[in-house]
This record gives sequence, C-alpha cells and structure tokens, in this order.
Amino acid sequence: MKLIIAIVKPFKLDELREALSGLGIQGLTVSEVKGFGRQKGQTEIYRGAEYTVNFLPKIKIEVAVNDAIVERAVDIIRTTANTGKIGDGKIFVLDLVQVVRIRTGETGETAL
Amino acid sequence: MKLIIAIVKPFKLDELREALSGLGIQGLTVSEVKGFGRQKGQTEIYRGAEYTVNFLPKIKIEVAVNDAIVERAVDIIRTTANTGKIGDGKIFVLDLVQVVRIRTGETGETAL
Amino acid sequence: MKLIIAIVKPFKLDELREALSGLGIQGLTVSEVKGFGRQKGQTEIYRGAEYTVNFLPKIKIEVAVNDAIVERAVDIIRTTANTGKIGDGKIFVLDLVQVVRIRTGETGETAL
Amino acid sequence: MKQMIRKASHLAASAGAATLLLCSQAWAETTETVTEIVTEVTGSDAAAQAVVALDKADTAWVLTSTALVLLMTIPGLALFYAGMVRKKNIIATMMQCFGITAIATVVWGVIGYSLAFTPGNAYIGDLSRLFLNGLSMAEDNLFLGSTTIPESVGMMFQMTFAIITPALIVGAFADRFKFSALLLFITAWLILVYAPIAHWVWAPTGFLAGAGVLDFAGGTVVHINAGIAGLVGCLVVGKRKGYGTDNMSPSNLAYALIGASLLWVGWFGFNAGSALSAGPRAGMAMLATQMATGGAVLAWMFAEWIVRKKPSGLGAASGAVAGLVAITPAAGFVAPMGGLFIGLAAGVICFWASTILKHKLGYDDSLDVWGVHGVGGIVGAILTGVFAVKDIGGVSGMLEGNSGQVLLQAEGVLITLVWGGVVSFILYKVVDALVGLRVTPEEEREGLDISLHGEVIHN
Amino acid sequence: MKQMIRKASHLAASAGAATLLLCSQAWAETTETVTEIVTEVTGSDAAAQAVVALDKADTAWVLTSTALVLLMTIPGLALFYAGMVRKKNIIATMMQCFGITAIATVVWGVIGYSLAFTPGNAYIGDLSRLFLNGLSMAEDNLFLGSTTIPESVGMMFQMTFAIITPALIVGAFADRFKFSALLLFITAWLILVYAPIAHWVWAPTGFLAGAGVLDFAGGTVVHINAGIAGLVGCLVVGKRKGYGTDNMSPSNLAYALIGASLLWVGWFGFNAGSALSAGPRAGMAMLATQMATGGAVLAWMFAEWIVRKKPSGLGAASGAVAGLVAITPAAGFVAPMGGLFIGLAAGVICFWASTILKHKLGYDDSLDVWGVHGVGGIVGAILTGVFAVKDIGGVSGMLEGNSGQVLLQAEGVLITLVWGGVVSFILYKVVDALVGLRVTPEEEREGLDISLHGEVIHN
Amino acid sequence: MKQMIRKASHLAASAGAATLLLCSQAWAETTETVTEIVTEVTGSDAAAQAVVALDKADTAWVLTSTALVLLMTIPGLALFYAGMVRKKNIIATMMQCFGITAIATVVWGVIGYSLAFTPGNAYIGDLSRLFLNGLSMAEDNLFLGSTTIPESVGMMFQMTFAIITPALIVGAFADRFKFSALLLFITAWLILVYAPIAHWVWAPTGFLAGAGVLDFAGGTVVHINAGIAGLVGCLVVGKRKGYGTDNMSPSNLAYALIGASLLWVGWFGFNAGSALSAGPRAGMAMLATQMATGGAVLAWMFAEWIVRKKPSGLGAASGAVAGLVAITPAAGFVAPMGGLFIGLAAGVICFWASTILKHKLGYDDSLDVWGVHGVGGIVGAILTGVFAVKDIGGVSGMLEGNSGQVLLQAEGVLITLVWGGVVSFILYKVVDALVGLRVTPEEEREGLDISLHGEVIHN
Ligand SMILES: Nc1ncnc2c1ncn2[C@@H]1O[C@H](COP(=O)(O)OP(=O)(O)O)[C@@H](O)[C@H]1O
Ligand SMILES: Nc1ncnc2c1ncn2[C@@H]1O[C@H](COP(=O)(O)OP(=O)(O)O)[C@@H](O)[C@H]1O
Ligand SMILES: Nc1ncnc2c1ncn2[C@@H]1O[C@H](COP(=O)(O)OP(=O)(O)O)[C@@H](O)[C@H]1O
Repeated sequence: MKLIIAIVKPFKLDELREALSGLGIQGLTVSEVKGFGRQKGQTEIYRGAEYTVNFLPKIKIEVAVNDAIVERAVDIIRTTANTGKIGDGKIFVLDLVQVVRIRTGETGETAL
Repeated sequence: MKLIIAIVKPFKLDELREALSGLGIQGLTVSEVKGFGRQKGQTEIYRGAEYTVNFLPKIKIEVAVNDAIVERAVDIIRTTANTGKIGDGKIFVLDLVQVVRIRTGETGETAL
Repeated sequence: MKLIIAIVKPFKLDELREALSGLGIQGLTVSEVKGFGRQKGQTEIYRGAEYTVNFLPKIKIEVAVNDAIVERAVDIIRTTANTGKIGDGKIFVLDLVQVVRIRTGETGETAL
Repeated sequence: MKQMIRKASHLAASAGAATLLLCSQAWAETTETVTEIVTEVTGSDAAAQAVVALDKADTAWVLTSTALVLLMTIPGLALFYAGMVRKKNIIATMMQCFGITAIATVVWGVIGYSLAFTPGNAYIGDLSRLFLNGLSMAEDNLFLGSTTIPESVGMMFQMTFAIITPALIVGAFADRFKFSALLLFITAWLILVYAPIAHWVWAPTGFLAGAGVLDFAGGTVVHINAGIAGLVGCLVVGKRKGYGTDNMSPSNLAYALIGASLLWVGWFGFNAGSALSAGPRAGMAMLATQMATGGAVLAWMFAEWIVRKKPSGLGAASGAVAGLVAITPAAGFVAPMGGLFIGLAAGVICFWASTILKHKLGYDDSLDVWGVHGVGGIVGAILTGVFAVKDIGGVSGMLEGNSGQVLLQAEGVLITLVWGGVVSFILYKVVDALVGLRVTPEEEREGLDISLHGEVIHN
Repeated sequence: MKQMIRKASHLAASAGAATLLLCSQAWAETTETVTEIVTEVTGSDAAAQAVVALDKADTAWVLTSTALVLLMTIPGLALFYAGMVRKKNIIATMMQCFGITAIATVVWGVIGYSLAFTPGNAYIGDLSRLFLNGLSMAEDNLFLGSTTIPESVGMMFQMTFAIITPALIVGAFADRFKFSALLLFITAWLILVYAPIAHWVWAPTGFLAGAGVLDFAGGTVVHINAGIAGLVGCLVVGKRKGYGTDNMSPSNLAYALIGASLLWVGWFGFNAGSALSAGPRAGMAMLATQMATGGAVLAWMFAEWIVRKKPSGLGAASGAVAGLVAITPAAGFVAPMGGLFIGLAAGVICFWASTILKHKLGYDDSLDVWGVHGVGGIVGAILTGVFAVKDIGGVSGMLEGNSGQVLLQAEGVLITLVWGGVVSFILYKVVDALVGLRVTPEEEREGLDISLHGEVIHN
Repeated sequence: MKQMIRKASHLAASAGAATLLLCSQAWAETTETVTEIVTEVTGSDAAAQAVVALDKADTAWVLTSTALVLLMTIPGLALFYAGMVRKKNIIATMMQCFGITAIATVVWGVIGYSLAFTPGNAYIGDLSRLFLNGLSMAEDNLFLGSTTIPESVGMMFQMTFAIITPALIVGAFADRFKFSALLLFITAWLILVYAPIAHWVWAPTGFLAGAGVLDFAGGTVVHINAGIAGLVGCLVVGKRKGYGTDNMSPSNLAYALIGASLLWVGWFGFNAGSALSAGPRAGMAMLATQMATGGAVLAWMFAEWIVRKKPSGLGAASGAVAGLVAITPAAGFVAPMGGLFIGLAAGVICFWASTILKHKLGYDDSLDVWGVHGVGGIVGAILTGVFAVKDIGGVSGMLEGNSGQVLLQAEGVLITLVWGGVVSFILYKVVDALVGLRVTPEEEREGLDISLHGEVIHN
C-alpha cells in the first residue's frame, strides 16, 4: 500500500474528491498548509509597510491506496489539479507499512 | 523506527496522549485535519441553502516510535480511539529512515 | 529521494526558509501543528480555573529533496532551528517512492 | 394598473428631467394645500405644531438619533453583511459600507441634501442649499417640515439616511463588485434616485407626500428603494462564481448577530428619531418598532423551525431586520399591537421570499437585499395603510374605514419601484461601460480583500 | 429570620395566587401613604416632583437610555457571554440572548408590563394594560411613578430591563441548555417571577417599595433575581460534560471585552436613565456608577494579580460587571465616593466568590451569574443601606445614622432570593417534565451551534 | 520662536510647581477679563449665555454625549488598536485600554478633575474638588464654564476625555510595554500633563483660553497631547523586536474597522457634545465633523490608491480618524465646507506622515499615534485659525481677516508640545527606573496575552 500526499491549490479540492471517488477511493484526509515555491504571492500593504507573501495557501491531501491503483490515483490527481499555472503543486508517494481501521480493527488493504 | 500517523476523532486526543505516555512515549505532534470518508456530517442551513459537510473535523497524530513498541503503540491507539461508530479513523505506519533531535543533535532511537 | 519532516519552533520559519534556499531548495510546505513533548507550556488562568497547555504551537516543515543533499539539508535544519532550549523539535526523514510536479507532469528529481 | 405605470413613467421622465436640469427656480405651483396635508401627517407632536420655535429637547433627541442611525451603517450593517460573506471578502464588504459612508457624506453635503430637502417643486428640490450655502446658526433657521429643530440637525439626521440606503444595496452583489464601480454608481444613484424620491415623500412639497402617501421613517425611500436597486444590480452583475455548487456558508455569524443587534438598537433612532420630537409620538414609534421586531424574530424563527427543523441564528437576525424594515413606514402611525402584527407578517413573508422564492427564481441576491428590504418594505408600506390609527399619526387606515389609504400606499410603492428600478438599471449599464462592474474571475476566486484592497484577515 | 421566611413564603403564596388568577380588580387597600413614601424615594428630581406634566427633556433622556439598555443585551451581553464559551457554542450563546430579546418583548408587551406597572395591589399589578390596551398618545398619559415622561416611553425603558434580566440567567447553564426549554422557561419566569418582583419594588403600590426598600435601578429586581435563577438553574441542569477535566478556556476574550465594554456604556442608560429625568439626579447616578466601576475593575485586577500572579483581561471585564451590578441599587442614592467604595468592595468579594468559593463548592455556574450578579447584587443592596445620602436620594443610610435601612435592604434581598429561588426551581422542574432542559451528551459534545441551530463559525 | 520656547518652559516650570505643590489657595489675579473672553469662545449657545440656569435639554444631550465618548475608548479604540496588532497581543492591547479606563476614572475623580476644572490660577486648578468634595445636587451647582448643566454631568463628560486621551497613547508602543509600567505612567501623566493642559485651555481662568487659543473639543489637549506622549514613548521604549524584518501585518482588520466606526459615531458626542448645549452650535459642530471625516476618508483613500495602487480598509479607517482628529478643535468654530477642507487636508497629510515620513525617519510608532493624532491635531489646530467663522463660534479666522488667530493657534500647539513632550519624557524615565518599561524579549516573542495576562485567544 502507498500513502499519496498531494499539495494542490485550494479551489481544486472538491473536484479532486469527486475524481478520486470515481476510482473507488472512499476516504481521504485534508489539511490546510502554506506552500513556498516558485509561485509568488500578492503583496499586502499596511500603512506603507509592504509584505510580499511567500507562503501561499495550499491544500494537502493524504490518501492511502492499495498498490493496484496508485498509478491511476496519481494520474487522476495530476490531471485534475492541473491548471498549467505555476503553483499547481506536487504529488508525493510513500510506502505504507501498515494500515488499520480503528473502528473494526481491520488491517491491510481491507482497512482502506 | 516507524512513524505512526493516526487520524482520530478530536475528543479522543487527551485520552490518546495519556495512553501513549503509558507506553513511555514522551512526544507527539498533532494537527487539525478534515476527514472525508464513510461518515457523513451534519447539515448546515443558511437561508435555505443547505450544505452537508463532507469534511469532518479530525485530529491527526504523528508519533515516531522505535520498532520495539510499534505494535503496542498501534494497538493502544486502536483501542483508545475506538468508539465503534463510523468515522473512528485510521492508523497508518511508515518507515522512518532517520530521526534527529534538534536540540541535542542526537539521532536514531535516542532522539525519540 | 527523501521527504524531510521537521517540527520546529514557529519563529524559526523564516530563517529556515532562507537557509534551505541556500541549498538550492526551491520549495517546501508548512503547516501549523501542536507539539507535545518534554517542553511544558505556560499556564492560562480563567476565573480561577488553571489550564497548563501541554500542546505547544510548532511549525511542521515538509520538504522533498534528492538523496544527494539529504544530509546537508538535515544538518542545515538542525543547526538553524537549534536554540539549545528544550522544545527545539525533531527532524524525521522518510523514503519517497515517487514525486510528480502537477503543472508539468515531470516526475522524479526533476519534479522537485 | 396600466394607467399607474403610465403615470409613473410620466413622473419618472419629468422628475428625471427636473433632476438632470437641476432647475433651481422655484416652480409656480406653490402649494399651500400640499403643505397642510403634509404637516398633518409628518412626524412631530401635535403639541409642537402650534408654535414654530427651536426646541432644545427635540434637538437633543434628534442629535442622539443621528448618532444611532450612523451606528446602523458603521459598524452595524458592515458587520451584518461581513459576517455572511466568505472570509476572503470580509474586509471588502466592510470597506464597501465604510467607503459609501464617506462618499455619501460628501455627495449629500454638496448637492444631495439640497435636491431633497428644499421646497423646489413637487418632483425635485432646488439648489438653494448647494454646498450647504445658507445653512446658518440662526435660531429660526429650522429644518424643512419641522417646527422645532435647527436645519443643521435635521440635515445631519437625514444624512445618516442617505448613508445607510446605498450601503444596504451592496449586499445584493456581494463578493464580486468592483470598488471603483461602486463609488461611481453610488454617487450617481444618490443624486438621481435617492434624492428625488426622498423629496417626493418627505418634502412638504413632494408629490407623494402631497398625495397623502404615508412613510414615517423610510419604508419606501430607504428600503424598497435599496431593495429594487439591489435586485436589479445582482441581475445585471450576474451570479457569484460557483453559486449553487461551492460552499458559500457565512464566515462568521457572530459578526452577523452583532450587526443585526446594532441595527436593532440604531433603528430606535431611525424610527423614533423620525418623530423629530421627544414626545409621545417618538415613544409610540419606538414601542411599535420593538413589538414588530420581537414578533418578526419569532415568526421567522418558528417558520424556519417548522420548515427546516432548526431555528438558526442567521434566521433570527434576518427576522429582526425584516421586522425593522416593515415597521419603518408604519412606526409613527400604528399602535403597538398593530406593530406586532406587521412584524409577524413580515417575518413569515420575508422568510419565504429569502429562503424559498429566491431559490425558485434562481437569482443570486447574495445577502437578500430584495428578499428582506424590498419585500419587507412592501409588506410594511401596504400594512401601514391597513393599521394606521388616527389618534396616533393623524391618519386612519383600512381598519378604521379608510380603505383608500391602502391604494395610496400601493401607489407609492409602485412609483418607487419603477423609478428606482429603471434609473438604477441605466446607471449600472453606464458604470459598466465606463469602468466595468465586476472583478475578474481570478480576483473573485482570490477574494476581494487581497485583490482589491491588498489586505487579509490573519486570524 | 424564621419569621422572615414565613412572611416571604406567605407573600410568595399570595403573590403567586394573585399572579396566577391574574385578578384584575383593584384591591381595597388603596395606599395614599405608600405612594407618598415611594414618590419620595423614586428616581426623579425633587424639582420635577412639584408639577405633573410631560417634560420633553426628560423624555429625550429616557428614550436615549432605552437604546442604551437594549445595547447592553444585544450585542453587549451576547458578546460578553459568547466570548467565554467554547467556539462550538458561540452562536448558540448569542442566539439565547437574541431569542430572549424577542420573546421577552412580546411577553412584556402582552402581559408582563401590565402585571408590573399598574397599581393593582401590593403584590401584583392589574390587567388594565393587557395587550397595552389603553396606552395612548395623550399628553397626560404618563408613566406610573413618573411625573414627566409618557407612558409609552416608560414602558419601553422598562421593557429593556425585562429583556436583559432573563438574558443574564443563561450564563449559568451555558453550553448545555435546550433552546426550546429556554424559551418556555423564560416566558413563565417573566410572568411569575420578574413581573411580581418588579411590581413589589418599583410600583408605588408595591409592598417592598412601601416598606422603604431602596433599589434605584434594579439591584434586586434584575441582578439578585437573575443570579438566584441562574444558580438554581445550573444546579438543576447539572455540570457541563467534562467539567473539571476538559479544557474549557474561553474561545475569544476579545468578544468578552467588547461585551463588557458595551455593558459599561449601556449601564449609563440603565442607572442614570433610572432617574427618569435629565437633571442632577441622573448626573449623580452616572458619576457614582463610573466611580464604582473603575474601582471594581482595579479591585478585581489587583486581587487577581496578588492571588494568581497575573492581571487577566477576563478579570478586568468581570470586575467591571461586578462594580456595575453593585452600584445599580445605589446609584441614585449614594455620593460618588460612596460609589467608589461600593465598587472596591464588590470587586474583591465577587472575585473571591467567582474564582475561589465557587471552586470550593463545586457547582458549575459556567459564566458566574451567581458569583457576579447574585453576590454583587447583594453587596450593592446592603451597602446602599450603608452609604445612602439624604441630600442625594432623599434617604439616609447607616453612615447618616439610619441603620434601620440596612435591615430593610436585607429584607428586600431575602424576599427576592426566596421567591425567585423557589418559583424558578418549580419552573425548571415543570419545563424539564415538558420538554427536557438539557441537550443529549452527543449534541453537547458536537456543540450547540451545529446541533441546535445547524450553523458553524467558519473562521 | 526662541522667546516662545523660553515662555513655554517658564510656564512649564510654574505649572509644574503649581501642580506638585498642589497649592489650593485661589490666586490673587482673579481674571474678570479672561473669563469674558472665554465665555465668548466656549461652546454653549449664545441664547443660553443670557441666563444661568440648569437646562434639562442641554443636560440630556451632555449625558448622551458622555456615553458616546466612553464608547469611543471601550470598545472603540480598544478594537481599533487590537485589530492592528498581531494575534498574540490582542487581549493585552484591549486590556491596556480597559485598564486605563479604570485607573483614569479613579485618578480623575480623586484629583484630576479638581486640578483641571476649578478656577485656581492661570496654570492649574485648585483642590476644592479633591475627592469631588463639594460637588452637589443643588440646582445651581453648575459645571465650570457652562451656564446650563449640572457639575456632576460636566464632570462625567470631561472624565470620558480624561479616559480616552491616555488610552490613545498606548498605540505608539504597542506589543512591548509592561502593563504595570503603563498604569504607573498614566497615573502620573494624567496629573502632571493632562490636568494642567486641560486647565490652560478649557478653564475660563486658563492662560491659553485667556489668550484666545481656540480648541473646541480637544485638538491640543487630547490629540496633540497624546500624540507627543506617544512619540516620546516609542522613542524611549525602542522598536518592536523584528521591526522591519518580521511580518507584523494586522491580525484582524475587521476589528480595526469596527473600532474606527465606533470612534466615528462616538465622536459626535465628543465634538457636538462639547457645545455643552443641544442647539444650533451642536448641530453645526456635528455637521462639520461629518463633512471633515467623509473628506478625510476619501483623501487618504485616493492618496493611497494613487501611491500604492490599492485603497485599503486600514487606510480608510485611518483617514476617518485623521479627519476626526483634525476637526476636533475646529468643530464649533468652522462652517461645514470649512470642515470638509480641513478633512481633505488632514487625510492627505496624515497619510504622508504615517506611511512615508515615518518610514523615512525610522521610528517605530507602531499604530501611528503621532502620525495620526499628533500631526492631525496640529493640522486641525492651525486650520481652525484659518477657517473660524464669527457667526458660528464668535471668533473670526484668517479667511475672515483675523490672521493673528493662526499665530495664537500655533502658540497653543507649541506650548502643548513642549510641556507634554518634556514632562512625558521625564515620567517615562522615572517609571523605567522604578519598574522598567519594557517586557523581556522572551515575553515579547511569546506575546503579551499569555506572558502578561495568562490568556490566549483560542479561535
Ligand atoms: N521540494 C518541495 N517539498 C515540499 N513541498 C514542495 C516542494 N516544492 C514545492 N512544494 C509545494 O508545491 C507548491 C507548488 O510549488 P511551486 O514551485 O510554487 O509551483 P510548481 O509546483 O508549479 O513549480 C509549493 O507551494 C509547495 O507547497
Ligand atoms: N484512504 C484513506 N486515506 C486517508 N485517510 C482516510 C482514508 N480513509 C479514511 N480516511 C480518514 O479516516 C476518517 C474516517 O474514515 P471513515 O470512512 O469516515 O470511517 P471508518 O474509518 O470508521 O470507516 C476519514 O474522515 C478520513 O480522515
Ligand atoms: N516521538 C515523537 N513523535 C512525533 N513528534 C515528536 C516526538 N517527540 C517530540 N516530538 C515533537 O517535537 C517537539 C519538541 O519535543 P520536546 O520533547 O518538547 O523537546 P526536545 O525535542 O527538545 O526534547 C514536540 O513538541 C513534538 O511536536
């Protein structure tokens, strides 16, 4: 099993959720993060003091999937989150040693 | 060493912290996340516009442990966070290549 | 490639960003977390009810790097985030199976 | 009906002309009669009618009321609206109210007041008060249509009305309107829509006042007027990006509840202050206002409780505003229990208009300016004609056998809707041609706070 | 003491009966004497006492005060309380204040006012003002016990008191009370507890007024009354889930500080407005109020600084409210420095009651309604009997040799505690039987905002 | 110039002495003439001047104004400032305003008022009102320099000025000042700086009043005074840790906009209330205030729009305050259009001072107390001498040929700057020696909320 971590633009969240459901993925975990990268933010000005925001609001999606669908999941995220504009974000894939569903105690792929 | 990531119901946090301390785990990192899954949220209504909240508040606990106690840590989290109700959450276990304690520079298990 | 996860004191963020840029690292992702550990928080008092805060505000930095610079990256983080005081935080290193840049579809090291 | 519209458009034309030409020479038809009718129905105690002399107690109360009405817009309305938008637009929404307060102040002082509150003719005032020229400290320099308060005080009181009315409009096209376009639109709207209508209804020489249309504190001038301008505006500008699909739930209902509360408190100045006197008339107006608002909150709340299973805070706040709107034209003319009934009616009807009808029709009046102020204003205007009590405001309503009053009220409503709707539409189009009404999709998505004002709320 | 309780319960019984039967026929015992005693001590300037005629200046000030007192509840108290609860209950807490404002408005207009402010008998008013029937615009239709303001104005002013008193109670059982149960309880409580006690103390015919008990602006009627109802309520409902173990720190003290500030400002209307006149009496009342509040903030702050090592914002805000509560019965009767002393005393005593005693006794009066309003009200009532100055309010206190006044004050306190405590207890039990007082543990954990009102604060 | 400074320091010395000795015996030089000149220029209607008798209408308005001015500080200023600081300092900032409100209340009641508003001599009042001793309910116990309001009312009104002035100062050294040090400093500052200057300008016997310096509502006494104290303070305390490098963007501009709004509303009491009468003078003052504020908002907004490409909410709010500050000394003396011009000027100049000049000079006046209140106050004081109109305030300005007035105004400004600057500097140094002015770097980084008050905002 793999843990896919995707950093994407916030307004893409709903689309992504639906796209992944299409793959039969029934759960995912989301958190608000700030991203630093090539994309530059707008400037805030307060009484003459200018702050260019280097850290832009992004959404981090964490989703555990079984090896069979990792590829497709990554593709779907890439195509759905893509706007072609700088700042679209990244997808990271990590190995999962174990998964447990707390409610039932199921482990492994059945726990997803 | 392993990194345990647990997604649990927010009100379980304190219990979990105590339970893990019992195992001699002296530190952990927590973040507020939103979870999408089988559990459905309540409906918000604003002037007739209804929004069923798909993303429910969850707590993400990240705790690095040495291999010796991974099993027990996972068990304790599973049993403590369990309410038997849908939405109890998941436990993910990942391999840790390296750990460093910033203050002392210690690495490996002594850094935990 | 590796994913470095560093838990540090919030006010160290800007310094760290600059230090890492020095290594040619062009992106990173940051989130606000709460840390539980040896460091103890201040006490809040409300009408006689005292709450000692066990969970202290920390910053979590996630940065994906290629294997060549992992060591240096970890060192830089350790030295920059270090204050010598308890609560400086931890650095975790994980293996990255895959990285994708959403905008271009590039994968692997070129995606960083 | 047909004839009414013909009449309305005729008036529209002439008033329009009058306004645009800004003809300052007083028209021949100096109207003793009109004035009489009006004096009879305007809000100041019978007692005070006798003598014409500055009364410091009345002055003290109107000064106070002025502060209360300003409180309604900033921070009252600003908070009520800001709490209902998404976080990325909170500052921009408050800024719209704040900026309008400033621009309306200057426009009103420079020309608006003169067009509205000088005799002029039946359709528009004259220019004798351009730049407030002639407004003095003289003890006998009293406010038009009052027999006891200084002109400076009456002018200030009315200014706060000229501030809140345009501010009410912005709720209709929240989250997508250009700030520059807003300032342009509001400036023109105050001169071409607000000032004339205020003159028709409140100047003793105004033709609606002359006809005997009752509007104690501004149900037509303020609320129906803002309501129709909002409705037209949101139709011209179009829906918010993602309307119907994205989650657009209010960012902070605590703000909305604070705002509604301040509107409620400030409305005492709005309604009871419109008595322009500190006597029983003001007391009755305040009392009717309170009964109506209490009733409307309960009506909306229980309606929602039944229909949606839960009574919401936003619903209670909306009910309060609906009740306050509906009682506005009636306050000085109806008895407390009449007020209570008006409130109950407004609560239920506005609930339906804002949460059911709107979704049926599918327009995106973001914060229900039409559903609450337009509809509530109409309910109030009509019911004023029903519940008016001779012993209180000098005029009988249908319940006292004067059924003609209801028609009169309807006439006032219709003329306001037509003139306000038509001219507002033209103004939106003109401004759109000049600078464009709407921000770019990119700016809209980023949020107006950062894209228009370069600011962000950080906690 | 025993005898006092017997007497109290006797009164309770009869007043209860009186209330329930709503006997409208005026009782035989028409009490010239009573009225005299009272007129002497009620709040309107000696000067004004002579003639009985509408005074527009007095009217202007009471109209203003009415707005100020409404401001105390919404948004003042709503914010003060909302800032102290957890984020998941902010909307619900504000909604309780807002909903009570609406329900109290209707109840007061329909029956409450009539029961409290008509002659009736010594224990309860009559029904001559049911549905405000008979309340008119007539120049000579003045407010009971005032010689200069219209009844409509006096009624409105009193309505704002009937609104804030029940709203104060909700702090005691915050985070766990059903909204439906609240509306039922408050309706009954206003009729069976508040109206009678207001009559006893403020109606010239009321038996406590007759006895010479001093309560200028409502120390007993409002604060002790709300305090005891709150205490009984939190005992009946039980502690919050997780009380003592979970972290229940206030979500947003900025709200609490705004709320306390608005309470302070609004209290000028509450206390100085209770002079029902715009003269030296009002000035003295406002001045005493300010000195007391300033003193109480410092007292609580320094007490906390010493005991807890840090002066907290919540402490300062709480001190302000404690001072305002304690000076309420005294305002029109004591000198400024007497006020300062009362404030200092209230600050320290309420600090002790809310932060030390409460934890010792272990009841969960969530926002310290008893500790601040109950205890502060008692401190104020008693000290009024100590510091009253003949030259200011017409009555001497202990310091001027009239030590009997202190006993009188104690009697007033005790009777209020007994009647308020007993009847409130019964009402809680009845409502509990009808709809249940408390939400489910699940709803409590989820938070009342979402579970009762279907709303959430999103930023 | 030289001579002026010599004169100033001489005054400083003597006033200082006078203050410190607290000499209570009234000085020989009883100044008929002075009083005359002053009565002519102080704010109460010509009409009222004739008779000396309590006027309840005037009293009602000043009572109302008192509530409005308190509203300016809490919650107005508290929110304006809290919204501009970082989240970790919100409670501490509000607490500074709240704590000052309490301490100033007690200090003013105990001694400040007596030093400022009793005849005494030209430099300082006497001690006849120490502990408010002698302040009574007598109908003829009127406020110094008023002919119609009770002393208790005038004292309360002035108290709210003594509260907001020190509270304004804290913005200059926000985020780093010790709470204990603040309380000490403010106590001494009120007695040694504020009270004397208030006496010079507002007591009929005061030497600046005698000289004919115009300051209707406190441009010099309040704003220049607070501005210079703030400037000196931020220089003595030093910059915030990380100033220029860290991101110090405002935590919540919604708070700042609410605050600015409440300041605007409350300022009606501040300026129009300073007429101490409910007549045309109050109306004119309110009108001039409104025109100036509207103008200043637009001026700052457009200036920023041009220079920074975007009109910010903070800019609009700042512009409003700048306009309000500048019109403060002028309100009762200039015509509405004069007010508008003053506002426009203040808007542009304060924008430049706060957003450009400050950064050039590099001092860290965190919330621009000097840039807005100091500079704005000076602009207003000078322009009052330009735009004063005889028919309005009894004195002609430069435009009416009395160019000497401008010099007089400048003299007032200079003397205030010198005395305020010098004594404030000494007081900062003394307090620093006693308890230290600044928190530790650790506390500053943690935030004052948790480190000084043990509290945190949780949402
Ligand atoms: N090396 C990295 N490690 C972790 N997160 C990264 C890394 N590089 C980029 N990111 C995340 O991806 C986001 C987008 O990256 P950016 O360089 O701005 O645009 P793009 O990915 O289109 O080149 C950043 O805001 C950051 O959150
Ligand atoms: N495949 C997944 N990847 C990441 N997080 C998941 C995944 N499935 C579930 N979760 C997390 O677990 C939470 C609980 O899952 P849910 O399906 O609602 O209940 P249960 O785990 O009891 O079946 C979700 O809210 C989400 O945060
Ligand atoms: N085993 C762990 N797993 C995850 N996070 C940890 C662990 N131990 C510590 N941390 C994080 O590191 C932070 C600092 O740890 P702490 O023990 O307080 O100080 P130090 O690292 O200097 O010994 C904690 O607040 C927590 O966020």
